Amino acid sequence: MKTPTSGYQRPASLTDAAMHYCAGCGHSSVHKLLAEVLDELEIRERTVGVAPVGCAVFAYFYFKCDISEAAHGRAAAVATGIKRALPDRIVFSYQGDGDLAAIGLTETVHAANRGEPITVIFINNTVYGMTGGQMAPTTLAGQITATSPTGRNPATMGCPIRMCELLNTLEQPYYIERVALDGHGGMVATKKALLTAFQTQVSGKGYSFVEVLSPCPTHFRCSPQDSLKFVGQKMAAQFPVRIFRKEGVPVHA
Amino acid sequence: MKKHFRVAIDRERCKGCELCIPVCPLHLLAMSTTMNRKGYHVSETVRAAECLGCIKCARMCPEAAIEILNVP
Amino acid sequence: MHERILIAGSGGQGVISIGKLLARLAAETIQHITFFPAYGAEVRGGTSNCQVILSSNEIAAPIAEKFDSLLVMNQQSTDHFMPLLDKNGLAVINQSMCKAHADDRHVLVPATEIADRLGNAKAANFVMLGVWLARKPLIPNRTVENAMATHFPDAPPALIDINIRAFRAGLDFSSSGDRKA
Amino acid sequence: MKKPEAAFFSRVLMMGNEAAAEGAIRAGCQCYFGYPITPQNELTAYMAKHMPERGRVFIQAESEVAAISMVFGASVAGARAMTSSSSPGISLKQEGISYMAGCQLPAVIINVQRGGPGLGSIDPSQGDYFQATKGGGHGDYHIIVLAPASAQEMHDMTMQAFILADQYRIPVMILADGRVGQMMEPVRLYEDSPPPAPPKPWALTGAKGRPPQYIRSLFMEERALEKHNYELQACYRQITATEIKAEETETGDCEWLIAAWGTCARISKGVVQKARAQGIKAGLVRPITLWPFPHERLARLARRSQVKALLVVEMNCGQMLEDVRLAVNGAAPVRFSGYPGGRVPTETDVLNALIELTKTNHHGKVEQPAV
Repeated sequence: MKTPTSGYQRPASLTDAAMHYCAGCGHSSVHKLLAEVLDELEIRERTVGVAPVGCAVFAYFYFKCDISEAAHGRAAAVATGIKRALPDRIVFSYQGDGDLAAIGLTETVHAANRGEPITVIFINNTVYGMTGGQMAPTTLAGQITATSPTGRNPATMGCPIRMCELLNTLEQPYYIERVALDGHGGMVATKKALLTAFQTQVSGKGYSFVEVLSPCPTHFRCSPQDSLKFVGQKMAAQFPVRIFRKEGVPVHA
Repeated sequence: MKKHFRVAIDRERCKGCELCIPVCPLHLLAMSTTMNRKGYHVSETVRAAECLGCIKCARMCPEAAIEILNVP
Repeated sequence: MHERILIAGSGGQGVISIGKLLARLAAETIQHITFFPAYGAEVRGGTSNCQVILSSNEIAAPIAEKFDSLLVMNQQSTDHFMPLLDKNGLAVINQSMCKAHADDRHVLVPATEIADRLGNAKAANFVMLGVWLARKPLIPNRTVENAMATHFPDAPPALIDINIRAFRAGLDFSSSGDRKA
Repeated sequence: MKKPEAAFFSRVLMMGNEAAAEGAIRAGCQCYFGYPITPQNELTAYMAKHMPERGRVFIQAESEVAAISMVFGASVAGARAMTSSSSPGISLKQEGISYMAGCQLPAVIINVQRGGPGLGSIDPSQGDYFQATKGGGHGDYHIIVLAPASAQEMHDMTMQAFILADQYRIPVMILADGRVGQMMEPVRLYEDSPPPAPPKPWALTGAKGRPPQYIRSLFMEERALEKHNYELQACYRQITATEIKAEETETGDCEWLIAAWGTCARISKGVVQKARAQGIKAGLVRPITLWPFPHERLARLARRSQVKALLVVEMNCGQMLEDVRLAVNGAAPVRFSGYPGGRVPTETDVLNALIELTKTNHHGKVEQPAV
């Protein structure tokens, strides 16, 4: 990692395009951190990403690496196809909660279960952002969304899915961590987790998964600053922030 | 020898989310009363020469709009 | 030459096995072949059948309506397929498991009993193949015997031996059975 | 000079499903992704055995949707990739096929058709003609559709499919059926090295020494999608101009023209012989490419003065029938003989339908039937 005294420069792996995300959106932050990781590991020129359907569908406008679209939810399967065809490339999928944990749950679980040596970045912000703030599989109990107008009722709508815990029941994953974009410390932790995930792949170790609890100020209906609080308090209470799997072994907190 | 830094904010990238402002230990950042071309009130530096180079503001900025430059 | 063959029995009687063997061996000398193992509606109720067409001319329709040869190994198959025998056709019927009236076109052979006496009732299919091949010598007998080991690489030698003896018993039955009849 | 007869002995008896699989391997297919479904299981099993032993990729995916998405990914990476399934599974793959059409990605998809709708049956069927040729997924696209009628053609067309897919950057479907898939016939295997793939500068292989690039089917910029669709259509026009294939049997003097594809075409070939033996001047036109469809060929044949009527024979309720009617455009009556229940028609079935048609000819021309 860069030492503070070397200053900070915009990551070279980001394009000059202005990102379309709302002010304070976690996608922007993770894009930036991901670009820093591509820079630091010097893997930009051998990385192929897979973008989701959802707010991050335009990810290919923002990264100076090759990126493919995928059908909604299929990013892990598409990433599997790319990685199997080009085993020496670094392949990541970047997916939101609807894409990864609802429509794409099957592809997510089975790619992890095969131990595909890819990196899956999971942006969990508890809502479908692009379509207008509908209920996601990770929406908190009682949380109001466009499709849970009186709050998510677990009795009829289910409970928020904990993806890290679910994937941690599998034997093949090598690295699983949940981090929270809840402030400066969260930024540092997220960067570190992304770095570890990509290092896992660079060193040929196996499947890596990073869940980022991420702010969506627009659909949380609060300021960016308050949305960080929502992430750090409400979300982190439901989704414990920790390392679940390290070097192929489950870590018990 | 003490290093010197300067905070450089790309006004046109800034979306005015204000996440950079509270993290500065020296309170060198504040919201501008003027707007950029996209209509956001942007973050700007006050007493920019006092920057310690901790890069917390740059880390917080989702848009990578803040750079911390070494000043010779 | 245009020979339409149907082999039928219950699942496990090895009708697909001998059909496939027949088609494979025929491919060495006969130009046009099509083999079709029934896999759909035809195999309900645990029956199994396959069609083999051998021809010196291009086979247009890969499906026969009438058959020149029927090898039927159980009652259900006999009931179902005998009406499909061409008027000049030959039926080889496993007498051990079917009631059928003998007529000129039928060869009744107690295939399961013969195979059982040789040590394995499951070799009845090879008895049937031997009986049929003695009547319709479209492939040399030696070719069949030589191919047993190569076509069933997973079968233990003892089983291959029984299959060969069952096949020979079928050939013998056909030549001696005619005299008895 | 004719090749020595030795070639005759080098042929192998193969099931259509296996012949297709071997065709894919010999075409240089690098990645195969499948999911079990009858009656194409032998194809997946064959690939499971023979792809890894050649150092190539085989995955039994968690679903047909995942399998086609893996094909999408492998194709994105520039690899020759394939999947296979049967009708209900192909319905699930339509998502990926539409995306590949939109992204202009080459791929080969084999559909060994079974009965439908729904679970239908596992018997042979030709019920997916519409789905294959009219665009089974969403959006304004076509894929190339080839219809084999023998194990040999399963082998040859699968190879050809990879070449066409790469040449036009388009998914190609082999539209077989349970009969062709399950049938064993002697097959002469392609012996040369795989046909070389054209350069794929569009493939995502990492942005080393070139600007980064992306593959997408989402076009939100003003009129970008319109432009993209016109580009696709230009490609389709080129394919239509150069790749249409059809086979004719005894059409020279024929008065009664049968139109059939795949298994039904083979049966109809036998019917033509039988009909001619009875003095009925029958002929057969067999579209080999179902898309692009040989409309002009059909029209030309139907306009011949001696042609009294056409008989379309399919194992469905009348799907290619619609294309034949469009092509013939009233130049001759078009009748239909369909078998939608999983039963493969016999020569007698089709011959009877043909004889029935000839009997309705009272005044030199057959009346146009309602259906």
